[in-house]
Amino acid sequence: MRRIRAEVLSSRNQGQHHTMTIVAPEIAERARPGQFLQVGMPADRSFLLRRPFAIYKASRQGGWAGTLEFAFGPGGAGTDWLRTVRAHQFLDIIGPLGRGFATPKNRNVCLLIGEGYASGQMYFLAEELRAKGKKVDMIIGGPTQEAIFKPIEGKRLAASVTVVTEDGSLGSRGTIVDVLAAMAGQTGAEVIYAAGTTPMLRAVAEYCGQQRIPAQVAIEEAMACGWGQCFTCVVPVLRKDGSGIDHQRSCTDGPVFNSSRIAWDALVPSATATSTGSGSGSGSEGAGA
Amino acid sequence: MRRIRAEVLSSRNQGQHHTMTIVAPEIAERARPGQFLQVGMPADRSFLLRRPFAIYKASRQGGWAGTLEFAFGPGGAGTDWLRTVRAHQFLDIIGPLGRGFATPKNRNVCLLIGEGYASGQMYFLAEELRAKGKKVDMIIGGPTQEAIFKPIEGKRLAASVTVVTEDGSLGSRGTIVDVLAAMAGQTGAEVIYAAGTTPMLRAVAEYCGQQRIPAQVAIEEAMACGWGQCFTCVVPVLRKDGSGIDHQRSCTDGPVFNSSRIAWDALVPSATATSTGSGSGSGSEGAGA
Amino acid sequence: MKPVLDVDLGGIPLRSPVMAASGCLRSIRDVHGLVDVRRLGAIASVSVTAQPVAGSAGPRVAETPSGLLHDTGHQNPGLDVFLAQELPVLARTRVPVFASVGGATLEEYLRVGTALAEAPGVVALEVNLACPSAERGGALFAHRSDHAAEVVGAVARSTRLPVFAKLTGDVADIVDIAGACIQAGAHGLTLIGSIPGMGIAPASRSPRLGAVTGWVSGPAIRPVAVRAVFLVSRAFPDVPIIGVGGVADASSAVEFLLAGAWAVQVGTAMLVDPDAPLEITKGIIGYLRRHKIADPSQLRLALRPARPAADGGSS
Amino acid sequence: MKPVLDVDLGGIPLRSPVMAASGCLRSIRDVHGLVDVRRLGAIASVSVTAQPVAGSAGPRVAETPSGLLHDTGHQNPGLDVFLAQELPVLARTRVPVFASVGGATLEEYLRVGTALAEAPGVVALEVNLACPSAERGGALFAHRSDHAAEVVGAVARSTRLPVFAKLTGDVADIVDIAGACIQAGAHGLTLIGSIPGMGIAPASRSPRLGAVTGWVSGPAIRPVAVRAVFLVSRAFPDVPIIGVGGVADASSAVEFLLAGAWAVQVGTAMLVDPDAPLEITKGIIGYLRRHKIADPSQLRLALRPARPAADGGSS
Ligand SMILES: Cc1cc2nc3c(=O)[nH]c(=O)nc-3n(C[C@H](O)[C@H](O)[C@H](O)COP(=O)(O)OP(=O)(O)OC[C@H]3O[C@@H](n4cnc5c(N)ncnc54)[C@H](O)[C@@H]3O)c2cc1C
Ligand SMILES: Cc1cc2nc3c(=O)[nH]c(=O)nc-3n(C[C@H](O)[C@H](O)[C@H](O)COP(=O)(O)OP(=O)(O)OC[C@H]3O[C@@H](n4cnc5c(N)ncnc54)[C@H](O)[C@@H]3O)c2cc1C
Ligand SMILES: Cc1cc2nc3c(=O)[nH]c(=O)nc-3n(C[C@H](O)[C@H](O)[C@H](O)COP(=O)(O)O)c2cc1C
Ligand SMILES: Cc1cc2nc3c(=O)[nH]c(=O)nc-3n(C[C@H](O)[C@H](O)[C@H](O)COP(=O)(O)O)c2cc1C
Ligand code: FES
Ligand code: FES
Repeated sequence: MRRIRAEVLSSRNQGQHHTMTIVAPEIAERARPGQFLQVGMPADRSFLLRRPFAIYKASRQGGWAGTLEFAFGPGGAGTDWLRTVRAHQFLDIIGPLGRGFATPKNRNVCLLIGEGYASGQMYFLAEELRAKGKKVDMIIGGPTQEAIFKPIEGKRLAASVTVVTEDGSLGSRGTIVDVLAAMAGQTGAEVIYAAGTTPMLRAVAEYCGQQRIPAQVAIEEAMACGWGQCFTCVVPVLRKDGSGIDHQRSCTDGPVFNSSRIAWDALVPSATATSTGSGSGSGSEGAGA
Repeated sequence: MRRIRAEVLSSRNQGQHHTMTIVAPEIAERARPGQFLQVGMPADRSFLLRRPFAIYKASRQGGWAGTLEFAFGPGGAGTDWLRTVRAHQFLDIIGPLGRGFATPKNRNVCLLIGEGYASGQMYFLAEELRAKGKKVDMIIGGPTQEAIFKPIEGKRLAASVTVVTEDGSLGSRGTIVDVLAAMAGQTGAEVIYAAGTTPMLRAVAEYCGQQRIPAQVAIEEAMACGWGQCFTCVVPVLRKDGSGIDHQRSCTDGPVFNSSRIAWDALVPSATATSTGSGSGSGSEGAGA
Repeated sequence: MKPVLDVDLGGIPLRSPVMAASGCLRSIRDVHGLVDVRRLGAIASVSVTAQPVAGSAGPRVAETPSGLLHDTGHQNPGLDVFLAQELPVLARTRVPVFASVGGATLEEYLRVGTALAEAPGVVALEVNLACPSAERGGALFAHRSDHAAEVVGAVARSTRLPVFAKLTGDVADIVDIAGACIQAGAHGLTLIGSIPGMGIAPASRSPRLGAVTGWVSGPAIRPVAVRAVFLVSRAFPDVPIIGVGGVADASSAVEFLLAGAWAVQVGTAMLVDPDAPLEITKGIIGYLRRHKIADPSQLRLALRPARPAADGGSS
Repeated sequence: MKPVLDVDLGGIPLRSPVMAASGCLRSIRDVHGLVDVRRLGAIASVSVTAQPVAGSAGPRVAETPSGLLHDTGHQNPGLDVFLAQELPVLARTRVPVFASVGGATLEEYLRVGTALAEAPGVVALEVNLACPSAERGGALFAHRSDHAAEVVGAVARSTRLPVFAKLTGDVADIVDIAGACIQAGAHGLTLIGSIPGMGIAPASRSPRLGAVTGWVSGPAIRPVAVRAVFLVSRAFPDVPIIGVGGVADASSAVEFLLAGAWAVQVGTAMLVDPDAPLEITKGIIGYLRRHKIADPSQLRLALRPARPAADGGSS
């Protein structure tokens, strides 16, 4: 983990998304799919926190050796600023952060799921899995065609890519969850990886739990530091002995978690069932709404 | 008084100083020497307040008709940002604000004193006085040659210009106060105008008081609004009946004050005499140091 | 659906929930061309005392991160001049005036309050409890529930106009103090005044304000103010609350309304941007329309639980 | 003149006045390559309770203007795990540890305090009084001078280590509470913890934190903290005060030292910028050199009056 001043090589708008390539050999060297960067905001702003972005490409050889790419969708003040940063300016970067996706030893058929910009890190993962000789299929989705991030990359990397949009503007109409069972069956998925919104991840986790397919999900939680110090980025994780939950740091113990370990009820309501309520602690002042 | 979105025509570094020309016909039309602008800061910064700058030029005819100029020296966060604003970008401007310098009816020999960037508004005043047929002489000063703002403008506008720098790098070595008595005598000044740091203004006021020369000084006080609402920008002014002081708004009742009206002891320590102490109110909590 | 902006603060109808905060819109004759005053829901006047107050020495304002540090030392022209010269100008705008009552003693509050309550244009009194008590070594009335309630109760009993108690944010238990004021007869609460603070300039090594310490306002204090509104409105859902402290845009105004405020006041943001109240008003309309909410008062009931409970909050 | 950085907090020598604030440097094994921990004057540990605390539901952090709103619900591993696993890692850095003591009852504070005081590497206890009392309906100990003093006194009597009382900024009279703690046996004070706040997201209409309300830290609260340090240090000039709340750069650290702090802690700024403590340390050295001041403790006496008094402040 390093903090560097990284030169921006290119900064490109691509529809709804924006991609940035930065020179960061120390980080590119070691970065793994699922890991992320913390990008510093400029001084004198009213917003202080670094913004976390998943690494979408880390080039270790060839003309782009030593560069990293990340991508982001429409957002708030921080990403608005980031969009104005031009080539040859510098970013304040900490990375690579967190634990990436684990690659299975004995499972060779992988289904990768990416929603919106989160497809980016799935392309990175696809590349790594392919290099290890795994079979990779993908589902990528989003509300509209605009929200689908670089489907062409998926086509290049995966045996099959299923695109779904809620409005049907690209691929088939529907959600990732709608096509999940069919695609898992069709591809014979032995392991599933997913990144995207938390409700989608929960739905994937529930399906994988029923089907006993191991799944790894990349969680996005608001975070203050990103490097393990503040315990603000926690995810509720079931204790192994079943005695309750622990709050683990998604920045350091995650952001990738084994989906069966997450105490989903304490994180996000279920789309399919009525929530059994939150099992986690209450406010510091008993001021709950 | 108007609030406008003003296009920047030019933004120029000139040594220590920076000058900006903006398109503001509504304001240029009415602006008078001594008046100022309140320049809005960009959104999302940690610093909120507009920055006040004296108007240094207001062009009403010719090729530059409808433009305004202001100038600033080295400063803090706000001026640092302002320096980065380029031609064809826009500034959020309120102006013209405050009361400008009054022009005497029966006094025809004027001595104008400007320190650092504050010379700018004196050139504007010189132009106006000249147009009214007055004789204008100037003293302009600052710590170093770098701090002297556009002495050439003074030469163009005034019968004589005396330049003083503390290190002697331009003009004679010394301070404005050092040459004041000599220049006032030499030019036969009937009225004195001054803008610059408060200790200098006080020294000018004391000299003018002794010599019974009427003087008008432009005070710079920290201000929240600039348009008369908050009473944060006040200057202690002696009541006419001698019964004490009133706090008048420098943004609206000033920034130009008759120097004999100001309760200087409550504003700034005297350089020449020991202060008789502040006559004004105390802290809101009795927490005085 | 076309949302309306009208609100009713328990019998005080306002055409908009966006008011000018006390001490931040003092000189209507100088706003010409900058603020369309008639679009304001109401104007809270500067806090008035019985005698004129010259106020504190400058500097009176400094910047803090996302805030202002200020102290005017309660400068005001005193009751007589205010009634004769300043209030009539406010009243002429036809915008409802909340007359702010200051004081150093119970007697002074009473005297000022009863006089202001009689004046034309005044629809309510706002009792500014962030005043130092002359009889208690400068302790602020707002700092103790008994002191606050005593003043508010006396003023409320002396007039038929509704009385709002304006509290400060620097107290351990604002619900307790608010409750005491309501019990004593307050019609509503204004939450919160600025919070105490201080700044020192390293270069000069001196306090940034002439008054040494002062008051912090602006967006920096917004989370403190939102919490105060939330806690008090949960405890007293039927009592009109005016939220104030860092309202800077429509989104922050909506934050207060969701927290439980019946209306909001804008101070610092208007000083910086005279259009702020109008922009906020327009933005609230837009928000109501997008969220299909009929009027601002509905927002008080529209707060959802925090994630992950019930119907989720990440939308 | 070459200034030195060493400070002495009344018998506790530190090599630098810049410390890590409690709860903001919790996992030394994860700082490798980011923070040169050995350049810190001291590290305040996270507040430890007798039993493990799972803490509050997420989200646990949100932005406020120039600040953070956070609530971890006091998540900590509990005394036993802290002593066995976390404290030894802190101690191994050789940086003096201020062990932060939490609790919900007097007995818990005492039990945790005495155990931490025995542990290697701990040079002082910092009693975090921003904990809700289990016996008083969740009122914070820091909110009343008698409650605060009771806890601090008991812990101080139970150990020979110096005890710092860490107070909150949301009190009407911090000098009163500080005085009670000193009287009860506090060696020093840490001023201040975060201040309570809340945020609501208009888009989702839900509180920004899982805990609904939380704590504001960062530059936004700096003026509140500087004032607390100033008032308390004026009242108790011989009592070591650690200033905390929005220290973000050398200039803000110097602001606290001029206000009367003997040392400062950095929390939020370090989370955002791991180099902050080191940059601040370098900047203090530069400031001392430029102002020809021998060491940080001299700054306590270097505050000048506000303008316009005496020697002027506009330089
Ligand atoms: C591990 C991880 C990886 C991520 N990868 C990507 C990515 O590759 N591309 C991308 O576009 N986004 C990604 N996100 C989300 C990204 O961090 C937010 O889009 C971004 O922080 C929004 O900042 P903003 O200033 O534009 O929005 P604002 O709404 O102004 O942000 C306000 C605060 O909330 C936080 N925040 C807002 N949205 C999120 C979110 N979804 N998750 C966590 N914190 C949030 C911000 O960091 C900031 O602290 C990732 C988040 C995490 C935790
Ligand atoms: C009526 C008037 C006319 C002025 N004319 C000019 C001019 O023509 N050229 C010029 O360079 N400067 C002028 N000043 C001073 C100018 O306002 C400050 O230089 C500027 O505000 C500094 O902003 P900053 O962000 O760079 O500094 P910072 O130190 O970051 O400012 C912090 C705060 O202090 C205020 N402040 C700082 N210095 C001053 C000051 N000297 N007077 C009042 N407020 C101050 C700022 O406005 C801001 O609110 C004038 C001030 C006034 C009141
Ligand atoms: C310059 C100034 C003067 C103020 N004067 C008063 C006053 O006279 N009476 C009062 O109750 N509040 C006064 N306030 C406090 C405001 O009414 C308001 O409560 C506070 O500033 C927080 O709101 P804001 O963040 O929108 O400014 C004043 C605030 C400022 C900035
Ligand atoms: C994430 C986080 C966790 C904290 N945990 C503790 C804690 O356990 N005990 C404590 O006394 N203070 C805790 N604090 C408060 C800080 O120690 C500090 O007093 C406060 O954040 C103000 O300083 P800052 O503005 O530099 O962050 C915590 C602050 C943050 C941001
Ligand atoms: S963000 Fe600080 S521990 Fe994860
Ligand atoms: S700056 Fe607000 S009244 Fe002058």
